[in-house]
Amino acid sequence: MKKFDRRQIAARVARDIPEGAYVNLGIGLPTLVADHLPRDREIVLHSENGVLGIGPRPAKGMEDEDLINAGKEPVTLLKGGAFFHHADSFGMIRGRHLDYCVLGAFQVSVAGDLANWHTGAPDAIPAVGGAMDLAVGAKNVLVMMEHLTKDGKSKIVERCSYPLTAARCVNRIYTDLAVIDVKADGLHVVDMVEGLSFEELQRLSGVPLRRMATAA
Amino acid sequence: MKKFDRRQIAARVARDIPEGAYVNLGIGLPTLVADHLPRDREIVLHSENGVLGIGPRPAKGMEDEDLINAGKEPVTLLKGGAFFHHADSFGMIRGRHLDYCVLGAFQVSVAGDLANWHTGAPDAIPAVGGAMDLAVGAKNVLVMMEHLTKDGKSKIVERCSYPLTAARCVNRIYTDLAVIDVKADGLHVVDMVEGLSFEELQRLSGVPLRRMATAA
Amino acid sequence: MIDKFIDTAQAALADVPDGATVMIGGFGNAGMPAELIDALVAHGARGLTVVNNNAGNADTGLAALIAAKCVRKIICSFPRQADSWHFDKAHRAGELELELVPQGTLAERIRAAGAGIGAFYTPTAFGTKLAAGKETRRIGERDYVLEYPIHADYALIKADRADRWGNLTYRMTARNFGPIMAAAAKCTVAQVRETVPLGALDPEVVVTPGIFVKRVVRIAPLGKAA
Amino acid sequence: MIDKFIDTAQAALADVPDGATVMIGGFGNAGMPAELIDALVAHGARGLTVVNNNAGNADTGLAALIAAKCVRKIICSFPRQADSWHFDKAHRAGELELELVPQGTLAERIRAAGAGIGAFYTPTAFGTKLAAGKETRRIGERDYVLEYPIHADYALIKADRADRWGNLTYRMTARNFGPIMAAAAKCTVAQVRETVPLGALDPEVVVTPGIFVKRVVRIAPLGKAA
Repeated sequence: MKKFDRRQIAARVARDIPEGAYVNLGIGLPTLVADHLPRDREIVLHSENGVLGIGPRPAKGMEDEDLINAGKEPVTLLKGGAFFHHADSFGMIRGRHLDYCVLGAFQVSVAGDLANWHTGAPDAIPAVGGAMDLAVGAKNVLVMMEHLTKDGKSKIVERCSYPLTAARCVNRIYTDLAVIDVKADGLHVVDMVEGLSFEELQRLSGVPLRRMATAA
Repeated sequence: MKKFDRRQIAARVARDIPEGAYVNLGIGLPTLVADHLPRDREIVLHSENGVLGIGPRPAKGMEDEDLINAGKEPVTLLKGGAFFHHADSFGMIRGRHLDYCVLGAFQVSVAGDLANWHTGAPDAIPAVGGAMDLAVGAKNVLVMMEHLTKDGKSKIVERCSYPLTAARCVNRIYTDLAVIDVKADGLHVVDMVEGLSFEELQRLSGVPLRRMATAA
Repeated sequence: MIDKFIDTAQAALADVPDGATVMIGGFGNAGMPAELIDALVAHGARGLTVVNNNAGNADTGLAALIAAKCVRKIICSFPRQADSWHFDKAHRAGELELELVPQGTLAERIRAAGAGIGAFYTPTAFGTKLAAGKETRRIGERDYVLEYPIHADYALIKADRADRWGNLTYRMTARNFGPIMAAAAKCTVAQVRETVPLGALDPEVVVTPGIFVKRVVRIAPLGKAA
Repeated sequence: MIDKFIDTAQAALADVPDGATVMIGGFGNAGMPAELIDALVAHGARGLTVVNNNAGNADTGLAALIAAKCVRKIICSFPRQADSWHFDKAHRAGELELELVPQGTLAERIRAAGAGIGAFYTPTAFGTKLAAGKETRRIGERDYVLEYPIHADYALIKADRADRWGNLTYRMTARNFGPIMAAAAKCTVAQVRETVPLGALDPEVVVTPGIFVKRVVRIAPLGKAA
């Protein structure tokens, strides 16, 4: 079996984003998706801090501290971009105007519950940022994560043990092993990495999976 | 006794608007106040349809149908003016950012209740516009009206018989006979027209009035 | 390529079904999408719920839509005017339902729909006929009325300039309801005076980002070729 | 004559009392009113409640305000960062209260304060720890949490250009919380890169109208004379 690396997961997500989509890429891993969006599709990237139409990273020395994304990294603006304030930006999110958001996760449950903001450790100081707004607001919530924790436990779980970001919000999960849809009747495997059998994926995941009739 | 005409009432209101005030002038009679604002004071006029910094009426032939006030009359814009949308405009009103609004009225009660949008006639089709927002939102609600109805009844009443615009909202009443403050302990006469005695004003008004120690 | 330009007002409204809720921008003539309204009258969808500040004036625009018996209900703040005779007649005949809403509450309910707010408490109209039967609540030292968002299937608005992504600017007080209606409708159609190449609109100056706009029709000002 | 220009950051904040609620704009360095925060540290008011997206980074700005023990409580969405050590220390020591709010709810609560909304229902955080103990309501097919406005005594924001009426423009993503904080505070103080004569700002392009701004301080960019 050949696990996907982070770049490959990002590329797999990017493949699913259609022309004309309005998309928010979460901080961290999901930011990688931007590098893999097909160049022949116009896709409009949103960031919570009040911008639509984010372009590639600026060249070294061309950074502008007034032009950043939600991860506080310098970005550029494409032609057709626009700026707005935070309430308008989150109105866009909450008001279901974003077609997709891509988020990292600690855990996703079989019902599509998402845990990605807080480990629940008693001494941790939690930070939530825009995660709860995106999870509840985007039309399609895509999650990118490693399939297993460092000690080999499935991050896809019957019930999240970490504090929830939002309930029943995830539409599709992209991991280093598979692509899985969250549907009303359970988890459907859309895609697997080369050399991985459905039975092995089922064993590793520890929650009931279904085979998709045809891969996407 | 020399009753004030409409222009004189407007001029009396204008006298009370201080330098730097943000002011909304209601449709109709209150619009006259604009013509009487002292030229040595900078006062910023707001209109519900998304504009601050309204200037004088445009010269004949210079009207622009995209630049109007809430009464749908052509206006001009002063240097320092700004445009914004309806939700922002009413956020300004409701959020208590306007120092003054000047409204017409059918009736004002001794408690400062205002009735100015609906006669209550069973077959009337009512229209409310921004009256309720202004009455509830402006820091100071000034009312301009004739003191008496056509058949000689006081428009200042114990209790409004017309449907309310807002309760306990009026701060000061300007009529063709007097200027009256609405306070927690009742109505205080600030000013009267020449030749009118307090006793006569009291008789015409039909509700308890108090004399102000010194006129404004 | 994203291209929201569409050739005619007719084509832009071809899929409006009977019974749709349609927001119509404008305050007076400023920002009124006259040609889109004409196209809606010609299109002929029936049983519409219309959201507008007024209820039509004289014989054109929204008044013509009412006269053509396309409208079942109007949600507005200021229906009665000297020349609102088509509304007056249809309403008195019981053919046209009226939901009267204070102007600021109307704007905020539209804004709430676009921003995903489920409901909000406003001080406006507390203790008045227009709050009769509505839930109220005292918060701090003020009384409030609970109000719900107004969502729409279509928004017909008039802007000034647009690019092919649907970014819009407005002209003076013609901005009025346009930006909030654009965000509150599933399908926002903007008529504009001018279309410009992508990148021609300053990103600081875009008032309605294209995310809120589905279709853009250029309507040449009178006397200019389309 | 209306003139909101004031010479120094110190003078603009001279009346901030102990115990005030102070909103501070900015997201990252973009829109952070660094010189106003420095002046607030120097001013020395204690027991402040601070509203900001974060809880300070490294040793300057809001972090310095915390280190100087001026802050009693922080309302923010993202306190914990690699370099939020002053916040971490004070919070763990029990000297600094934290109210953690999802970023969109933070923005909407600030916006609600400026717009006179008494409370609103948001779907964000429903069913999570951050809604624990809060009132909820099902509206249509969605569940919502009731949230209240955040009002402030002062807002310290950074804008780009200003005229003497206090009209403001911003620069790119430095706009972020500025416009909504300006409307939510009793006294809004803006530091700007440039002051311009009245009439120099296009009325279509003003983002924060002067009605929301009480004081404007020009802070010359580094390397330029004040």
